[in-house]
Amino acid sequence: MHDISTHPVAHHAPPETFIRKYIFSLDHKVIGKQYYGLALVAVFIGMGLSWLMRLHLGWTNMSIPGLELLSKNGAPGGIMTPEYYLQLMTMHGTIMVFFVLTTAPFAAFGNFFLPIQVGAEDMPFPRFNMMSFWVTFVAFLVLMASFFAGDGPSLAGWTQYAPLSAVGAVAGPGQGLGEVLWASSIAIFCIGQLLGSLNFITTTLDMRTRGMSMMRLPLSAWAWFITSVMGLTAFAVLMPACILLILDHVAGTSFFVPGGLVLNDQLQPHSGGSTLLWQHLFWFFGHPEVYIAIIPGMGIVSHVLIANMRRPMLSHRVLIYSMAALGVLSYMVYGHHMFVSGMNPLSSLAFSFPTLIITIPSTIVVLIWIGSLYGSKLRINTASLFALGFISMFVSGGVSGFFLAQPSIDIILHATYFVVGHFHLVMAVAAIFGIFAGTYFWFPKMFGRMMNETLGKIHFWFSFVGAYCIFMPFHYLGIAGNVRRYQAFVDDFMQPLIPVHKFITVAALVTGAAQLIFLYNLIHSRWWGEPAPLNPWEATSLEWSTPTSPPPFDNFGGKHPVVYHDPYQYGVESSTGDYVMQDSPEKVQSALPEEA
Amino acid sequence: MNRWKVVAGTAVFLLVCGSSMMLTRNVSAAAEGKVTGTVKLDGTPPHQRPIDMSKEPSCQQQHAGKPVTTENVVAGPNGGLEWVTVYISEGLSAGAASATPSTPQKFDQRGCQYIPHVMAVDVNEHFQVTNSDQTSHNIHPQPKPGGGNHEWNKSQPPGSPPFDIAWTAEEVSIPVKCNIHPWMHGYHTVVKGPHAVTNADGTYTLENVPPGNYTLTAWQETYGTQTQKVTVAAGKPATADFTFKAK
Amino acid sequence: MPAKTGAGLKPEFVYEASMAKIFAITIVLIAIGSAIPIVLHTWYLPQDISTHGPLIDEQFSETMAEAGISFLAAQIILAAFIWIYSKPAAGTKIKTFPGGAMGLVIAAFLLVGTEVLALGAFGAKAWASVYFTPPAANALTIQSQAGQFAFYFRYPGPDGKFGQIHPELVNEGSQNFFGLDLDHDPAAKDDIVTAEMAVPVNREVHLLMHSKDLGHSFFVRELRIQQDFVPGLDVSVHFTANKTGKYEIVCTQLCGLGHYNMKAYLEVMSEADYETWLKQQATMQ
Amino acid sequence: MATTVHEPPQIKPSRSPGVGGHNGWRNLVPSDGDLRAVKDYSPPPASTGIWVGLAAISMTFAALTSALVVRQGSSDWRHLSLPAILYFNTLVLLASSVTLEMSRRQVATFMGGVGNQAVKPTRWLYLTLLLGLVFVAGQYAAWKQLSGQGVYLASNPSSSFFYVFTAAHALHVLGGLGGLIYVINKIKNSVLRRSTLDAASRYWHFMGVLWVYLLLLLWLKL
Repeated sequence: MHDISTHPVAHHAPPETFIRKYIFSLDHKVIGKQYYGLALVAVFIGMGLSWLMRLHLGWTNMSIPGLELLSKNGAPGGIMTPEYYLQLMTMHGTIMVFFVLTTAPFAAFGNFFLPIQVGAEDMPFPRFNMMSFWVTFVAFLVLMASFFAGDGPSLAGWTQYAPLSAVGAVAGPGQGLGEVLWASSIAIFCIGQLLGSLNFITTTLDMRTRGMSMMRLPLSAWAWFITSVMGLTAFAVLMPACILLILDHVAGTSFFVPGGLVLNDQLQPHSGGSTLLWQHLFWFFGHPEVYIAIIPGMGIVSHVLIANMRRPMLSHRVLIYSMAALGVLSYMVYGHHMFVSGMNPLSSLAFSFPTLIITIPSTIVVLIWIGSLYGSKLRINTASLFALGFISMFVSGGVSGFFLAQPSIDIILHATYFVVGHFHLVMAVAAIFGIFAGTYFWFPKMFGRMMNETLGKIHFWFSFVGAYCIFMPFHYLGIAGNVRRYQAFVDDFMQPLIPVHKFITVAALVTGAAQLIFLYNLIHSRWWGEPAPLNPWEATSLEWSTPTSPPPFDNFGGKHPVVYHDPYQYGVESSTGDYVMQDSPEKVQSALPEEA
Repeated sequence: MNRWKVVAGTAVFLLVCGSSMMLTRNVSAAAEGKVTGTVKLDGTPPHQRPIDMSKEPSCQQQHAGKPVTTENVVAGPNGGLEWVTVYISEGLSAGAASATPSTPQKFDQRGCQYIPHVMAVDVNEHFQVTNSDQTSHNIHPQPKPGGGNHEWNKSQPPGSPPFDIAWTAEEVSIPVKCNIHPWMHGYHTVVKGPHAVTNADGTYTLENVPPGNYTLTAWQETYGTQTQKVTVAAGKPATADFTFKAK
Repeated sequence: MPAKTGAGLKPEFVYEASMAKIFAITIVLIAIGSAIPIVLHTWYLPQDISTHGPLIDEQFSETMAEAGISFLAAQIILAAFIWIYSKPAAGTKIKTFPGGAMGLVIAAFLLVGTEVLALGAFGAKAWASVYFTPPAANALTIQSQAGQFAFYFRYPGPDGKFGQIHPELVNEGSQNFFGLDLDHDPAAKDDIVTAEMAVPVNREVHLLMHSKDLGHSFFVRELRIQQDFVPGLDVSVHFTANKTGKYEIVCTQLCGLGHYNMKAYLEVMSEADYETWLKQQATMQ
Repeated sequence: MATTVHEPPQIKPSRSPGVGGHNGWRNLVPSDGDLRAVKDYSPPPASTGIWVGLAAISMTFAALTSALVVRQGSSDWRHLSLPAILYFNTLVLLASSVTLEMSRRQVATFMGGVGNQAVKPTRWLYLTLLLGLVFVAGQYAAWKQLSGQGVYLASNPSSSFFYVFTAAHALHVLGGLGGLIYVINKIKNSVLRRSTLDAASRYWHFMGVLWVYLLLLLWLKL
C-alpha cells in the first residue's frame, strides 16, 4: 500500500461541536431523528388544515374564530372563501403525502435503523445523507412560504392536473406564484429523496455485516430497501415533470398546455401541449408513491408484530417477495387513476387487470399476518395494538380497491368521497398506524426511555375508533355520489348528505385532539420517561444488540456484530428465554419446522 | 324702536345663517358650473339575450317572472341610452381633482348581477364591494396588463363583510366578471375629475365643473367612445348630448 | 417465562388478555357496523336511468358482495385470533397455521385470483358496453362545453350543423359562450345554445365534449356516465336515458375556485316536450 | 433453515486493492469485529452507489424522452436544425473520456507502487477537466447560436425540448467536473480511494454515452 491510503468509508470521527452534532450531523441516527421531527411538525400542520376543512364542510360559511388572522384574504370575517378551502386542501395533501407519509416511515425510521439492522456503523455516504435531510427541509420551507406569498398557495390539489396548474394566475388565486413555489418545493424534495434512496440501496447492498445475508435482513430492512428502489425511480420521474411544469409557468413553454384555451374571455398564448402527458408523468410517480408510503409500514408492522407474537412470520421469504411484487406491479397500474381521463378505453382495460392482480400480493401479505397470529403468544402493548390496527385498516382500505380497479365501476365512483375514504384508510391511516407502531416500539432504542403505556393505549383507542368513524362514512358518501374537492355542497342531491359530513367533522376533531396525547407522551417520555432497558421487548434483531440506548456514535461501540441467525429466532429454547439474538453464536432448536 | 332693530337684526341673522346653510352647494355650484345632457341611441338596439340562471336557483328565484337579459346595450323607450360613462377627457387643470363623494360607492352583487352594471370611479377613490346573495361570488376585474392597475380575483362568500378597494390609475374601462356565474359582467370606469353614468332615460349630470373649455368623452361598452367640445361658464349649466348609431 | 421478561418490562403489560378481548370485540363491532348501512342501502346508488346502467350496477353489487365478504371474514378472523392467542397457557409451544405459508399463498391465488379474473372479465364487458360501441346513426348529437365554472350546451338547429368555434370570439358578457361567428357563419346562426341540457327519453344521445379552458368532467349519477373534458382534445360519449325527470350534471375534475358550484340540470323529456322546449329555446337566442 | 447455526463464510482478508462489488470489506471483518485494522483499501460502496446514481439519472432522461415522444405528436411541432457545433462538442466529450482512461492507468501503476517517486498522476486529469469545460462552453455557444436565430426556449416545442435536454445534460456534466476536481484534490493530499476514481470515471463515461444518446434523439426527433 502506498501513500494514497484510505479511510473506512462509513467512518468519520465523532463530532464535537453542537452544530456538527445536532444540526449538520453526518450521523444517520441524528438525521433519522431530524426527519422524524420534520414529519412531526408537518403532520400537525396537515392535521390542523384538515380540521379547518372539516369545520367548513360541516358548517359551510360559518365564521371560524381566528381564521382571519391566518389569512385576511382567504377568510374575510373568518368565513373561508372557496379558493382558500382548495388552497388548504392542496397543502394538506401535499404536506401529508410528501412530508409525512414519505419522510416518517421511510426516511426517519429507515435512516435510524437500516444501518443498525444491517450491522453497519453508518450509511456509506454520510454527506449525501445530511444533504438529503437539509434539502428536504428547504423543500418544506419553500412549500410553507407559499402560504404567505402573493394570493396564497396553489389550489390545484396535490395531483396538480394541467392545465389548471400550468396556465398561471388566470386560472385562479394561488395559481401564479403559489403554484411555482409548489412545483419548486416538490422538485427540491425529489432531490432529497433521490439522495436518500441512493444511500439506502447502497447501505443494504454493501454495508451488511459479516454473516448478514440478504435473506437474514429483518422485514423492516427489506421494506426500506424495496421502498428506496421505488423512490429512486419514482422521484426521478417526478422531478423533470415538475421542472417542465415550472417552465410552462415562467418561460411560456407549452409542454402541458394545449392551444385554443379561453380563460376570462382571453385566448391563452399556448399551443399544442398535452394535458394527459402531465397525468401520465404524475401518476407514474404517483401510484408507486402510494406504495412508498405503505410498504415501510408493512415492514415495520411485521417487525413489531413478530416481536410481540413471539414467533417469526409463517414465511419470511413470501412476505419479502410479496412486498417486492407490490413494488414492481405498482408501476404497471398507475393508469387506473385515469380511467375517465379521456385516455384510450383500451388502455383503461390494459391498466385494469394488473390493478386487480396487485390485490393478490396484498392479500398474501394480509393472510400471512393473520395466519401467523394463529398459535402465537400475542403480547398486547401499544406497539402491537397499533400493528394489529394497521392490519385492520389495511384490509378495510384494501377491499375498496376492488371497486376502483374496475373502470366500469370507476365511472360511478371516480372523484367521489369513496376514493377519498379508500386512500385515506389504506395509505394515510394505515401508514400512520405503522409510524405509531414503530414509534412505540423503537422509542426506547431511539431515546433510551420508555413511552408511557397508559397514555399510549388511550391514544390508540381514540385513533382506532376515530379513524373508522371518519373514513368509513366517506365510502357511503361516495356511493351516494358525493363529489370530492367541493368546498360546499350546493347540489340538491348532496344536501341530505350534509349531516353525515357534520358527524365526520366531529369525529375528526375528537380524533385529532387525541393526537395531542401522543405528542405529550412523546415529549414527556423523551426527557422524563422511565429509563429503558437495552432490550425491553425481548427482540432479536441487531438494533437490540447495541451496547447502549440510544446506540453509540458508531452503533456497536467499535465492534461489528457477526450474524449467526435469521432475524427472528423466537419461540426457541435458549439461555435468554424464548428467543435468541441474531448475533449470538448460541445453537438453538427452532420451535418451527423448516421453511421451504 | 330698538325692539324693531333687534327683531330685524335677528331675522336677518337667522335668514343669513339658514340660507347659507341651505345654499352652500348652490353657491359653490354657481362658482363651479356643471354639464348636463342626454345620451341617445339612433336605431333599434341589438337583441339582448336572456340570461339562464338555472345553475343558481337562489338567484333565479329573485328574477322569477321578469327574465334578465344581457346589458351590453340598454336603451329606454325614447332612445335614451343607459350605462354610458361621460367624463372630461381634456382641459381639466391638474389641480382640479373632483371631490369624491363622502359615502363610498357600492358595487353590489344581487341576484347574480352587478349593481351598478357600470360604475365610474375616480383614481384612488375607495368603493365597497358587497354580496347580497345567498351564494359565493368571486369578483375578478381584468385591467389591461401592463397598465397602472393590477388584476385581482377575490371571492366573497355569503355573509362575509364588504371589502373596500380602489383603482390606482385611469382606465376606460375595466371589465369585471364572476367566474362562478359566467354571465355576471360589469365595468369599472376609472377617470380623473367629474364623471357620471347615464340613467335609464339616458340623462347625466357632471357636477363641480370649473368654468373653462373641455373635451367630453362618452364611453359605451358596445359602441366605444364619442367626444365633443363644451364650454362651461360659471353659473349656467352647459349641455352636451351624445348620439350613438346602432350598428 | 415472565421471569425472563427483560428488566423494565412489566409482566402485566406483556399479556393483557382483557384488553385483547375488548380489542377483538371492537373490531367485530366496527366491521359489522360498517356493513349495516351498505346492507340497508341507507346511502346507496341513485336509481339508474340509462340503458347501459344495469350492467354497471350488477357489476357493482357483485363486487360489493365479494369485497364485503372478504372484509368481514378478514376482520372477524383477525379479531378471533387476537382473542384466542393473547392469553397462552404457560409452556404452550408455538403452533403453525395448518397448511403453512404455502397453503395461504395458494389460497390467495385461487380465491383472489379467480375473484379478480371474474370481476375483470365482467367489468370489461360492462366497460365495453359503454365505450366500445359506436353511437347509432340516428343518435341525437348535442355538444357540451365546460368552462370555469358552468356547462353550456349546443343543439345544431334545423340545418343539423354546428357552427365553427372561434376561441377569440368567446365573450361570456354577451352570452357568446362558444365563440360563434353569427355574422359570417351560416351554420352558427341557427345553433341553439342553452344552460340546461334537455334530451328526449329513449333516444340515443351522442354527446360531443369540448373544454373551453381547463380540465372538467361530466358526471350524472343516474346516467352512470362520468367522462373528463380534455382541453385540446374533443372526446365524446353516447347514452340513452330511459326515464323522464330532472337530474343534476356536476363537474368532478378540480377546475378552480368555483368547482363546487359547476353544475347544470339534465332534463329527460318526452319527445313532444323536447320539441317544444327546443322551439322555445330557439326563440331566446 | 433455523435449526443450526450458520457459521459466516471464511474469506481470506487479503484482497487486491480496488476490487469493487458486493463482496467488499464486510467479509473481512474478523469475529472480534474491529474495523479499523483491516480497512486499508478502497471499500466498494462508491462503486455500487455510482451505478444507483446512474440508474436514477437514466430514469430522469427516460421520462423526458417519453415526454418528447408524446409531445411530438402535436400539430404545432416544427423541425429544428441542430447547430453544427454540437458535433464538435461530441468529439470533445468523447476525447475527454479517453484522457480520463489514461489518467486511470497512471493512477493504477502509481498505486501499484511502480511510479512511486513519479509526480502525482494529475496531468491527464487536468486535461480531462479542460475538455469538459470546452464541452460546456461549446454547448453554451450552441445556445447562443440558436437564440441568435431567434429560437428561444418558448419559441417551439422542439426548441423547448432542445434547451431542456441540453441544459439538463450540461448540469450533470458540471457535476462530473466537480467530481474530477474532488479526485484531483484527493490525489494531491494522497488520500484517493481507488473506488472514488472509478466512480468518477464511470460517471464521466456515462455522461459521454448519455450525450451520444441525446444527440441521436434530438437529431432524429427534432
